[in-house]
Amino acid sequence: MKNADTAVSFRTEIKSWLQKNCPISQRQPIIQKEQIWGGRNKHFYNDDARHWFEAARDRGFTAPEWPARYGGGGLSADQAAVLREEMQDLGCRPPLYDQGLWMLGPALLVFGTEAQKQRHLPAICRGEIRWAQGYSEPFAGSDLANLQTKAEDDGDFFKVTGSKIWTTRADAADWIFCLVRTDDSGPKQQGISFLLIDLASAGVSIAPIPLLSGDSDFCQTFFDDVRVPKDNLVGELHGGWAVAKEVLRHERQLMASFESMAEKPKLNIIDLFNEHMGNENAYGISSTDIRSRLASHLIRDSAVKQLGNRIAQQHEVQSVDSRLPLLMKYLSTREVQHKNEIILDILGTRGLSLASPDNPELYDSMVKQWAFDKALTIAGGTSEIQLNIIAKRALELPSASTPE
Amino acid sequence: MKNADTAVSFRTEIKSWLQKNCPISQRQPIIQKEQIWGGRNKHFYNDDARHWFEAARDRGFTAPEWPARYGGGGLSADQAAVLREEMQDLGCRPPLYDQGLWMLGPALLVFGTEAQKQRHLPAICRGEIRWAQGYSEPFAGSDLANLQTKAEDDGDFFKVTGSKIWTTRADAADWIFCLVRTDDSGPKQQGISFLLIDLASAGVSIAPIPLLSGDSDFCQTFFDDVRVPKDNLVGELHGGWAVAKEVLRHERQLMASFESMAEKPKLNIIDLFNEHMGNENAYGISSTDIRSRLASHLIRDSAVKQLGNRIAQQHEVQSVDSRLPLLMKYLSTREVQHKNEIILDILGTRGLSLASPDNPELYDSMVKQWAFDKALTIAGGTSEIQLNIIAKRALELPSASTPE
Amino acid sequence: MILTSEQKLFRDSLESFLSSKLPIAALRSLRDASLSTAYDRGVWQQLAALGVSSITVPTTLGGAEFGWLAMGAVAQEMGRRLSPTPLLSSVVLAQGALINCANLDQINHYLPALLNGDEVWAVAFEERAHFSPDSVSTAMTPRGLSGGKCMVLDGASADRVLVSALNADGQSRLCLVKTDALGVKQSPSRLMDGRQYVAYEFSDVPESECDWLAGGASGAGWIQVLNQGMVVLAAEMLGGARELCERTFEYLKEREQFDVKIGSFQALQHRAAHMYSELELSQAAVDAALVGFDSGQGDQCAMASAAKALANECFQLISDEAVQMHGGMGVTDELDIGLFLKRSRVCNQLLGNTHWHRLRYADRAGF
Amino acid sequence: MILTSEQKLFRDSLESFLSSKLPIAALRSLRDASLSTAYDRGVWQQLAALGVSSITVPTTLGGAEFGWLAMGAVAQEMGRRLSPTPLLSSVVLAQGALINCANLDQINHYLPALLNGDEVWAVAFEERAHFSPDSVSTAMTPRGLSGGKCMVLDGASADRVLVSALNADGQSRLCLVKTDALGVKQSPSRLMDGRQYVAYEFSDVPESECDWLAGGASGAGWIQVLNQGMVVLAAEMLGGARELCERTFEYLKEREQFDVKIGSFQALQHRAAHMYSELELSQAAVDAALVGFDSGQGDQCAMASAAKALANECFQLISDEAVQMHGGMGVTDELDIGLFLKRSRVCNQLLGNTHWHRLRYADRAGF
Repeated sequence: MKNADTAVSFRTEIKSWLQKNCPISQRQPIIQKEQIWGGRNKHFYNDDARHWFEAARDRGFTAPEWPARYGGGGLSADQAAVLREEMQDLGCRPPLYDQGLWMLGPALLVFGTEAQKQRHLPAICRGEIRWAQGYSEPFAGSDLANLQTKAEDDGDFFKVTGSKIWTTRADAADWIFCLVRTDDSGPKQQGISFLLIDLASAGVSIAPIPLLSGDSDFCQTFFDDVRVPKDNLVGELHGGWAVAKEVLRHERQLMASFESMAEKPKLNIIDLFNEHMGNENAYGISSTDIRSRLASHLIRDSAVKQLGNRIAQQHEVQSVDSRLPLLMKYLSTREVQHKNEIILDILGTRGLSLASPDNPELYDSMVKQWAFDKALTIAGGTSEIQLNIIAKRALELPSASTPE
Repeated sequence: MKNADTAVSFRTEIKSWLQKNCPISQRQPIIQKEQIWGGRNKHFYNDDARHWFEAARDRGFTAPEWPARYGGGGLSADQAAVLREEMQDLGCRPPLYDQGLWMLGPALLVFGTEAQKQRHLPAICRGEIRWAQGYSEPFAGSDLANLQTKAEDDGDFFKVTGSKIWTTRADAADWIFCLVRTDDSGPKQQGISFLLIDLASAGVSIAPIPLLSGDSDFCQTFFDDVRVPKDNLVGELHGGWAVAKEVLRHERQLMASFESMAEKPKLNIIDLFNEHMGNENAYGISSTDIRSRLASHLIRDSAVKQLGNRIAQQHEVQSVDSRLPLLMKYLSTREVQHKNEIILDILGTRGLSLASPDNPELYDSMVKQWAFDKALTIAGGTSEIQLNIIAKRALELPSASTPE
Repeated sequence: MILTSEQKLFRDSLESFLSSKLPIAALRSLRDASLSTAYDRGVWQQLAALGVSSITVPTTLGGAEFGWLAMGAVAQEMGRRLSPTPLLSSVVLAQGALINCANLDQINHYLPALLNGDEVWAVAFEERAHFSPDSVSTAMTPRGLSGGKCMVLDGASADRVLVSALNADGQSRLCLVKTDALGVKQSPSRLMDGRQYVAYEFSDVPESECDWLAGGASGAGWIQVLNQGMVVLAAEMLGGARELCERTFEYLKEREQFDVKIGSFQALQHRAAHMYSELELSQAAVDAALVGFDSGQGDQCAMASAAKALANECFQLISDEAVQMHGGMGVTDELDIGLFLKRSRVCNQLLGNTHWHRLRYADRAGF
Repeated sequence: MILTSEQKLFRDSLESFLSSKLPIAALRSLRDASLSTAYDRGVWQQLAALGVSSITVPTTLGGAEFGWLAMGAVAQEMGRRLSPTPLLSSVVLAQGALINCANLDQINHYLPALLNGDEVWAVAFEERAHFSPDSVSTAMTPRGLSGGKCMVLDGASADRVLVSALNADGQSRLCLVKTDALGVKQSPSRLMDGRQYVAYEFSDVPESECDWLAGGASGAGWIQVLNQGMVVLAAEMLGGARELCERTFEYLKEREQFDVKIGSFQALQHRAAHMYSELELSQAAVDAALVGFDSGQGDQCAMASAAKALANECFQLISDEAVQMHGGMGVTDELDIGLFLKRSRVCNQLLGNTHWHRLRYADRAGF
């Protein structure tokens, strides 16, 4: 930061603002049902949540680095870092959860027209519209470019037909940003366009997908001759792949930091270990095995965070080793899965229920998290795709038509 | 076995023959320097070794299943199995070590002319000629068919030029069996021929390759216009690949059973553990880690043997699952390497020397074995090639020009 | 495993019965059934009629004496379909304990109803959240049998339950109690594998309701029953792992991405080959243990622990890989892959986790 | 790691010095040298003149105070070349112990000769075959200092040796002894990494020959010295691992098999990507620990153990993979790959194996 005095006074100001505006209840570890999601059907778990959301919204802190004219906080990267640190320090919950905020917004800032920015960004920052993402398709999977959902030219409109899968909570969202095929004559990464679609449009239907965790956070979204105004095209016609990559970059960052977004267990894993791993059986020292595995996980987990910090510091001094960010998703998602397996082993037969009347809710939610997190190494680019990318871009190994 | 009475009497006869002819000293776990290798420069460690070799040779038991007319024992598969079991039971050492015996002989029985069989097989069984194998080349590696050593037609002779690498103890061998290129106009697996070459021929030179273990069991063998009589061609001209595959099949079986051929440690790994893993340090229970890993190794090692037995039993009832033998080399070589790493960890700083005056020879030899066994997952078809083969032949996964 | 032609015939008939009566859909409907349902008792009676309850029972006791390899083959077929049956709970563990630990009068009295499927039993031997059969604090007091047991497989559907407990002399024995006896309280739950597990609370169950198994070798006999339970469970687990391998390898051959079958990607090929190697390696250990039960040769505890340790690791590896290789579809409840995944984690904890078995193996091997 | 421009300049000058004076060939010739040679002492004096012995020494004591990140960078460069120098033994451990555990008189007396390279020291703290710095039975008796130490790095080339021992009051302290003092016997050996390790036998070394380090915080100070030794060794190990990665990835790009570069095989690509991920993950932990030494922030023991545990696993993985991916050439002594492999296994045992560090980490983390 250029001026150390300014920096110090900015930090002091932020700290006191947070202390004043973020209620104590909003500084507890987040619980899924208390998350603040935006949208037309916005619902606050309690008044404190509403208060925190509204204060952050009015100050532009739902999107601290976005320009103020679009409803953001207008902070510099350095200032935003200070805000993040201070929020982390106090334990402030995110004031708004939204895929528009995390993924669409950053891409609109790069690729959107002025009209699109003015229309959509403030509504995102203010939590007025909740967004879903429409990338994957049943037959595409990792091969994203193989998408089949068609948008045909229909005068001032596109006519969209097809379906998108893994649209997170599309059943609760207002709009969806989609990749659609507008031309299938050339190579498949060409001829794709990026469209914004109002889910209230005629011809849209949505079906939840039951997961192995028993939840249905994901949906399949069907489009049957849905009319979408051409104003809703982001970027060039047939040029949606560039927009998509920008969004994907943000999604992968998101997946890498998924844990910090997710519900925090009420008991940390060390307390869990201490509570449950006594000398439980004839081979009582078998807790040594879990102890060693837990230590290994915590060591690796710290190292993942330290690697993340190193990348952030390199950004600050503008000397970025561009290979390092490629590693984050692969490493961090693996580690979350390791942790979950250790939790199952600590809990033993106490922890085998996804929902049971006599099992403390706490354990059930841990097991649900285990099941849910199985998707972390798949969604947002499988670990296999990540390894392909590392091999190609970081190690520059010769191509064998390895996909990414 | 058809006739149970015959079987019983055969077993009795074998047992008493072994007891009479195999001296007690030859029933101890084998030590490398006491192995009996054949050849013109045959050397016996002591008189017991000579006696055991000569008795086995005269009874045809150096090659129990080869026909008696070629110097073998003329035993049926069932009888040979009885012999193996009884030898194992008494702990009898192999009476002869030779690559001719293990690899060339079985291929000659299939592909050799009658004259070749009569000339070479008895000399092998009787330990008169020691053989080396000349397959690999510096630029071929796993891509065996890419070999460059040339054999040019020169009337009644071939003129051989090139070099072979990984020729095990070629410096101590009398003859070598080689793959050479006799035609390079077609696909590379064609145009290869299988030649037997007397290493005493003019133009042959041999240089040992120092290994990371500090030993030099392998050589590079150079051929400079070496004249080889055409009688020494095995199989069809340009048709050596078929012979090579037969040899390779035996080599892989050999690698899978390598451990039983190798020098046995004077201390088994369980005794080693008990001797060394006390409560050695502040985190004294850390021996639990090695205990668990050792148990895991022993469990897997038993299972590898049980899988081998299952394959053998299937052979007996002639209902072979042809996928199973493909797994043996991959699984068994990994397990040997696991064992070696556990040994290093048990020994701690006692076991870090390849040769040191104050380190008991016992530990040095274990560490040497660790270093040497690093080659097990490379030689005779790398583990990667084994996995390719399993994927293709056992699982029938679609080909992606995956080599084997 | 190499079966006799008789054993093969038996397995094949079982296979077709299970395919029609207990496909994976049976497990799915069980998930939504009331907690008191552990399995379809009518189907179980048909299975008993087919001989499933008498596979390893000596002919002298009215059994088929088909041997443990046949038992393993049946368990494997059930594992392939995640069939909810009381094979492990009522046959291998409870009936096994009756035969191994009871006196002849008791056997003659109770066995027929078990063999023909009229009765099903459970065994209550867990008091802690990690397998520890030697930790027994449930005891006969002057006021009756008291204590708590958890993780009783299929407990709420059982007519009687065998309880590991200290008898009046303080010896650890098995005590047979009717599940509707005075002082017996059951709390059933359905774990993530969809199966029923019950916590039992015994409060002063009168001595008159307790029939203590009193065979000569009841200690060693019970250990052997546990060994057999471990190996039959391991066989069932490998059935699941094998089914997953087959489904996953098929998927690799069918699914296209980037214009090629994903099974042509070498990284997936190597992982698939590794899965298959681990499967057959574990199968060899399980088969060896089954053969060991039939022959009585070898260290039965060591072989059982080897089998369960490998089955744990194998099923966990293969179910993880199956989910990952199926991609997004792998984490949905539409495919059955997730059902196997969840079953694998429950099986890991049942009858000893990997580390427990490794340490027991080490004990047996003398280090 | 993010170095200041001053630190970078220093590292770069070191790098070019090491490349010309201590390439891997230096280690190869050391292997064949007499057992009394641990490193080239002339080269070490040049390194000392370049400032290698004073990197982390406060300017008030005549040091450069360049910080631990710079020390890590130097260790990494030495690790890349397997450079035989007494950086770990004489600078990080011995000189570090002097500064951390001695009183000011002792520091002023001894430090200058160490800084300018005139003297080199060793530290003798191991009595067992597995790292256990708390096991100290060497002790000052009425007849003098007696006991045995093993695995003393570079011990036979040292002028003095710091011995962990019980003083006359039974307290565990460090005692400085000249290596040619009465009653000191050395048995050097060369381990498989080509480096010199010495067993010491102390038999009634007279009190007059013993100078006990007597600073205020000698207990905590010594633990911190060990932490620093662990992390500098970890940095050196990652230097080796990084060199192996680069060599292996180059080989994958050059070597052809089956008419294509072997680096185009996806199975190898994924393993290479995994190696690289593990390398950078471990590097992050090592850098964090180095930063921790400079800042004094954080649990120093926990960070040191995290760094060493990861470096152990990382170097072992990468050296195994490097050998395997180099195929037949990987197991020859012609390439340097095997030298790194052997170094990795020695480093694994030095200053604590993975499991030891995991358990220490758990202790610190409170579980």
